[in-house]
Amino acid sequence: MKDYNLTVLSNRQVSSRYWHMILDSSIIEEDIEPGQFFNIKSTVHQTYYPLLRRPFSIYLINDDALEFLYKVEGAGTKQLTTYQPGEKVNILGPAGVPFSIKKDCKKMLLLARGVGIATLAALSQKAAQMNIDIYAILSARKQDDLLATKTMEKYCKNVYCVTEEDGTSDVENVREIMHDLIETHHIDAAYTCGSKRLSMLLQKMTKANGITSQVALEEYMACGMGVCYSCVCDVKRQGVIHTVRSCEDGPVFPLEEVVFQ
Amino acid sequence: MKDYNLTVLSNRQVSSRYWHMILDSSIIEEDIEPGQFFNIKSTVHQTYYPLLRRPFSIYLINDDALEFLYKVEGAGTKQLTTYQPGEKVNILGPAGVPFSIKKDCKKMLLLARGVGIATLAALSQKAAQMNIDIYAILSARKQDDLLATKTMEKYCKNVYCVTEEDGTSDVENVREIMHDLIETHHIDAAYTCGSKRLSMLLQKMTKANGITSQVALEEYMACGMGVCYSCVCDVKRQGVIHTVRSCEDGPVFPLEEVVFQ
Amino acid sequence: MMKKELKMEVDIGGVKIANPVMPASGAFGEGMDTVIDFNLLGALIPKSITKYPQRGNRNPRACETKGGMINSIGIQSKGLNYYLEETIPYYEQYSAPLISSISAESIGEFAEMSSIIASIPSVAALELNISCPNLKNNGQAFGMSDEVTYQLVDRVREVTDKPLLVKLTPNVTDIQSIALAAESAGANSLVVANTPLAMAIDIHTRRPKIGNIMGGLSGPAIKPIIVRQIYQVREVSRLPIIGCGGVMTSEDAIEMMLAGASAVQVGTANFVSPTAMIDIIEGIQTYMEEHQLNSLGELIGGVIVTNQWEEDYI
Amino acid sequence: MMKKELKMEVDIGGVKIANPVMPASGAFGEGMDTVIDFNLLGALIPKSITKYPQRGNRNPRACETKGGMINSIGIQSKGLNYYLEETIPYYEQYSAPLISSISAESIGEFAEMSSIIASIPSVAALELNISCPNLKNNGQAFGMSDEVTYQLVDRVREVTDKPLLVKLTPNVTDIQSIALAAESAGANSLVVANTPLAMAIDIHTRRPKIGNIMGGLSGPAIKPIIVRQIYQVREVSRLPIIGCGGVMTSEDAIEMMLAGASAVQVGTANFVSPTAMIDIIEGIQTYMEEHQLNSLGELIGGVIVTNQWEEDYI
Ligand SMILES: Cc1cc2nc3c(=O)[nH]c(=O)nc-3n(C[C@H](O)[C@H](O)[C@H](O)COP(=O)(O)OP(=O)(O)OC[C@H]3O[C@@H](n4cnc5c(N)ncnc54)[C@H](O)[C@@H]3O)c2cc1C
Ligand SMILES: Cc1cc2nc3c(=O)[nH]c(=O)nc-3n(C[C@H](O)[C@H](O)[C@H](O)COP(=O)(O)OP(=O)(O)OC[C@H]3O[C@@H](n4cnc5c(N)ncnc54)[C@H](O)[C@@H]3O)c2cc1C
Ligand SMILES: Cc1cc2nc3c(=O)[nH]c(=O)nc-3n(C[C@H](O)[C@H](O)[C@H](O)COP(=O)(O)O)c2cc1C
Ligand SMILES: Cc1cc2nc3c(=O)[nH]c(=O)nc-3n(C[C@H](O)[C@H](O)[C@H](O)COP(=O)(O)O)c2cc1C
Ligand code: FES
Ligand code: FES
Repeated sequence: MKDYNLTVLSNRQVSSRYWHMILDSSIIEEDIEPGQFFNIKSTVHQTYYPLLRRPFSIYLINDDALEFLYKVEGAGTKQLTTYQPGEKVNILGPAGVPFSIKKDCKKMLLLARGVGIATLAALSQKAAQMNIDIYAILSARKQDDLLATKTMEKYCKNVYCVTEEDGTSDVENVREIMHDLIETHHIDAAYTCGSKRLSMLLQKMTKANGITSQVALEEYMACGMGVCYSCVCDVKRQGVIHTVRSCEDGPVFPLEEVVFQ
Repeated sequence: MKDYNLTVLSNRQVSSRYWHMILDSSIIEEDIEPGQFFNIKSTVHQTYYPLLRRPFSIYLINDDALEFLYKVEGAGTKQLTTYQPGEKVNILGPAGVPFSIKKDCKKMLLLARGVGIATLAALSQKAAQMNIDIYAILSARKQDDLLATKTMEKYCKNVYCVTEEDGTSDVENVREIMHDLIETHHIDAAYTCGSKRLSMLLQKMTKANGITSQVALEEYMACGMGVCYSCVCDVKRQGVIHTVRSCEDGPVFPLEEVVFQ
Repeated sequence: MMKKELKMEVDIGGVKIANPVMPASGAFGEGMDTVIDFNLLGALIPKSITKYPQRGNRNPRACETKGGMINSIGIQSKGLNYYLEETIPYYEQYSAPLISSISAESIGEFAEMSSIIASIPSVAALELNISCPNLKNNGQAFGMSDEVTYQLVDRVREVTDKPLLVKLTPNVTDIQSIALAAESAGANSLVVANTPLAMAIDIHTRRPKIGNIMGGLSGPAIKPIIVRQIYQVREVSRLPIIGCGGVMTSEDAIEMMLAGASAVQVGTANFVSPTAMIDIIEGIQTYMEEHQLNSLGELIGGVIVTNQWEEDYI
Repeated sequence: MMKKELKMEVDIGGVKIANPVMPASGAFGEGMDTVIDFNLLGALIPKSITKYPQRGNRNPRACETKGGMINSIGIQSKGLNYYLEETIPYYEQYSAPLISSISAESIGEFAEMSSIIASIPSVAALELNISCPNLKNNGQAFGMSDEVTYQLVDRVREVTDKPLLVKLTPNVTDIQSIALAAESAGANSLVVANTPLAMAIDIHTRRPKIGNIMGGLSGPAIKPIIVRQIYQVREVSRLPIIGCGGVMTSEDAIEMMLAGASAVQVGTANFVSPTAMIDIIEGIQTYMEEHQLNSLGELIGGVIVTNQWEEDYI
């Protein structure tokens, strides 16, 4: 993890609420892995508004380009949209524990919701390079919020999209899709991000089926460097609950360990 | 005085430290007079940085255009430079007591320093329309800071420029120029803005020569509407010192009344 | 569908006001009457008045800080006579109730001034500024001691039946004890609060940025401190609270009401945007519509503090 | 021309530090070692340690405010044993002196922990966090009473000769009396201060933005309050002061030094920019060069408060 000033290559709106930013990452020598994140300074000015950095998962990693997909929520992401190509953006990272993929993994299941799709897109990119068959379920409120479906379709064997708009995103329906997938294919590993409810569902189903699974959490972060203990979550290891930092000890955790409150 | 959102017609750098902003003032129905000022919101965003508005004198007033000449000092004026033509800027005014010109005034003397030149330029514009002969002494640190000399030359009979750079701006030299002017012409009124030292000099000389004179003060303002009492200065009237608000009771005062500390 | 009529009315200790937004003393005045319609405000509060005319503190009297400003005006005032002859009659032209803010040098002077001002029919209530950090040495104020607060409010209570708003200082270890002292001495409502004492230094001239060295910090920076103090006062006192400190938007006003305030005062925001108070009133109205609230009573003190937390994501 | 060698050294009550910039406890840690060189810092202060491991407060633990942030971490800690076995040895790899911040539930526990930690040779000094507003009910802290402060520091003084930094709370009516209590009980320096107690409410969920309801306000918003308190403490105490609260830039650090601080601690700024402390050190150096200062002694307490004011314009 280091403090980098990267040049913006492109920063464009891709749907009503989502933007896509590409940075020139050629100066970064460290490895960057799916599941890791960068803590981005959303303003170049000394306005201290917003005060803190904003964490964003890696969406895609190419040779010299680092991509983020972000939803415009409040002041920070609004500011992010103002960066123009050529400007420098200050980012801190890569931070956190990435997803891990077992060498013998053949088929994986991805379950993402909302901005969580961005996080799992990076994973699908890597898994595809490892020739893993990927089955992805993408959930969002509206069709328009189903970002990165193109990217996912490129890397995945099958992509299932569910939305509230279409009345397909309820837990019951998602459970059925997953059930079918697990029945049909021999799923080696499952990954999720973006929804507590779906994470709990996946936790139950993977446990029942003995599938290794990981979750990328999105807790509120102040420092993103493991020093402030703002971003904690509870994990249970050998029967003991530990309160751990999602920025340093996560954001990716074995799904079975996470205690959802 | 009202709260207006005016459209920026132009906002350009005119010297190393000065900028010139022109606003479409066609919606303003109130009279705007030289010596008055507007309290400008330097940022459109809710960053509260800087928090307060910034007061600027009227530089030129044309039919539907209001012009300001401003020096880039700190955060507020830096922000001001970011306004693009077409954008709206929120201004509050016209505020304060303007310069007054006696009907029978034939010849006037202007003594301005730094940004004070902008303030007296407005006056010269009006006085020229009244066919008054204007003699102006403009003082600044550097030649490059002698803004609006073109404008002044248009309206004035004679413009004397003095600077530290040329070693001509010391009080002694300015006193001599003024002395000569007062000796040569029958000066009816004198006006000054931008320098305490020069104001004190003018105060002495106009008193000695029985010339009516006015000064536009630039005290630190928080509200610019006469409610907070941040911007006070002392004036002596009939032997009694009054602490008055420069935004509401000024910024223009009879020079002989002002008590310089 | 018929638009519901929204009740923005609140009672602030015997004064019924049409809406919960009023100016903070010292940050409002006649100069604003061309910019906003004073009759739209919940109440009108001119700058604190002193018995005798006084010039106030030396310049500079205000400076900016990050997210706030410091002022040390020192209550420049034209004195009680001018107030009776000019200020009160001026405000009589408006229908919004007039609340007179009083600043004094001693408890006796507070009582004396209160008795005179309260006797004017058009004065709806008195606000006792026992918290001005500028007047006394090192920021000492009457409101820093619960005993002094009790004695002061008690003495003023003796001379008038008009509603008494007591404006507390935030510069105390235990605002609850001060609030209780004011309440038991007969205050009708509590203004929480005045300004935290603050200082700034120009690193190039090495001079304090305020002529009086220290002054009161106002603006958005202090809001979280004030919200906390409103919540703390609400825990111990049943008096209506008027939140004051850092209200810039309707969201800020609503936040203070949720913490326990019945109304809010707006100071620094007027300087940033003289229409701020009107915008805040409208914003509260919109919020009430969106959240289908019939009266502000459903908002005041409505913060939910339980062990149950909303799930942050589904 | 030869570049003058700048003396950035200061003595903070028995600990000589190479420069006046160090982290604020709780806003610094091992995770930053890939971003900045710890040896460039004046001192190293890890998060306050408690005797037993504790989980800290419930989420959310931090939120932003205008110009600041509120936190209520609640001193999540791995306990004293872990600290002795892991934390201290980790910091031993650095040459910058290690200052251990201690948080405890009672005066006895403060003394017990201090005695153990002070006995480790690599610990240069202790910082007593008597001001954490999160631990006790309603933000009560040891440092809110001058008597308790005296007793606490006095007891710790008995068990160690190592320099004692006492971190005061800003949430008091009279910080001077607390400072004097700490001084007369044997403190070697005073950290002015910890965080003002604060609160924020989400107006849509109606929930406090902090799980613990209230928390400490930090960041640029509080700097003017802290500068004032440094100035006040300096008026009565001759102990070295370490300014803490809202230092984001070298200008802020210099301002605090002019007010009376010998050094500064940097907290929230590390989150905004992890290189902030290094930038601040360099900025102070540049300022010293520009103002031709030979040592920081020429800066500390150098604010000019006279009746003479610079002319604001010539
Ligand atoms: C590890 C991680 C990875 C993330 N990856 C992505 C991503 O790839 N794309 C994306 O669109 N979003 C992502 N997020 C969420 C993103 O950080 C927030 O949406 C963003 O910070 C909102 O900032 P804002 O100022 O626009 O909104 P605000 O108005 O500040 O907040 C809106 C919402 O965002 C949350 N939030 C605000 N600040 C933070 C913070 N510092 N840490 C965590 N949550 C915060 C708030 O709790 C609130 O619910 C990620 C979050 C984390 C922790
Ligand atoms: C009536 C009046 C008319 C003015 N007319 C002009 C003009 O026509 N052109 C021009 O360039 N400047 C003018 N000024 C000065 C101008 O207002 C300041 O230069 C400007 O506010 C600086 O803001 P800043 O944020 O850039 O700098 P800051 O970093 O905030 O301050 C730089 C300097 O400006 C002064 N200043 C800052 N804020 C204010 C304020 N609210 N009121 C008064 N002074 C302030 C400070 O004391 C400091 O000396 C006028 C000032 C007044 C009071
Ligand atoms: C310039 C100025 C003058 C003030 N004068 C007074 C005063 O005379 N009496 C008083 O009780 N409060 C006075 N205050 C404090 C305000 O009434 C209010 O308590 C404070 O500014 C906090 O509110 P805000 O953050 O909305 O400004 C003054 C504040 C400012 C900024
Ligand atoms: C996330 C966080 C955790 C903190 N933890 C501690 C702590 O454990 N002990 C302590 O004495 N102060 C703690 N503080 C307070 C800081 O040390 C410091 O006093 C405060 O943040 C003000 O400084 P700043 O404005 O530079 O952040 C913490 C502050 C923050 C923001
Ligand atoms: S965000 Fe600070 S420890 Fe994780
Ligand atoms: S600036 Fe507020 S009274 Fe003049």
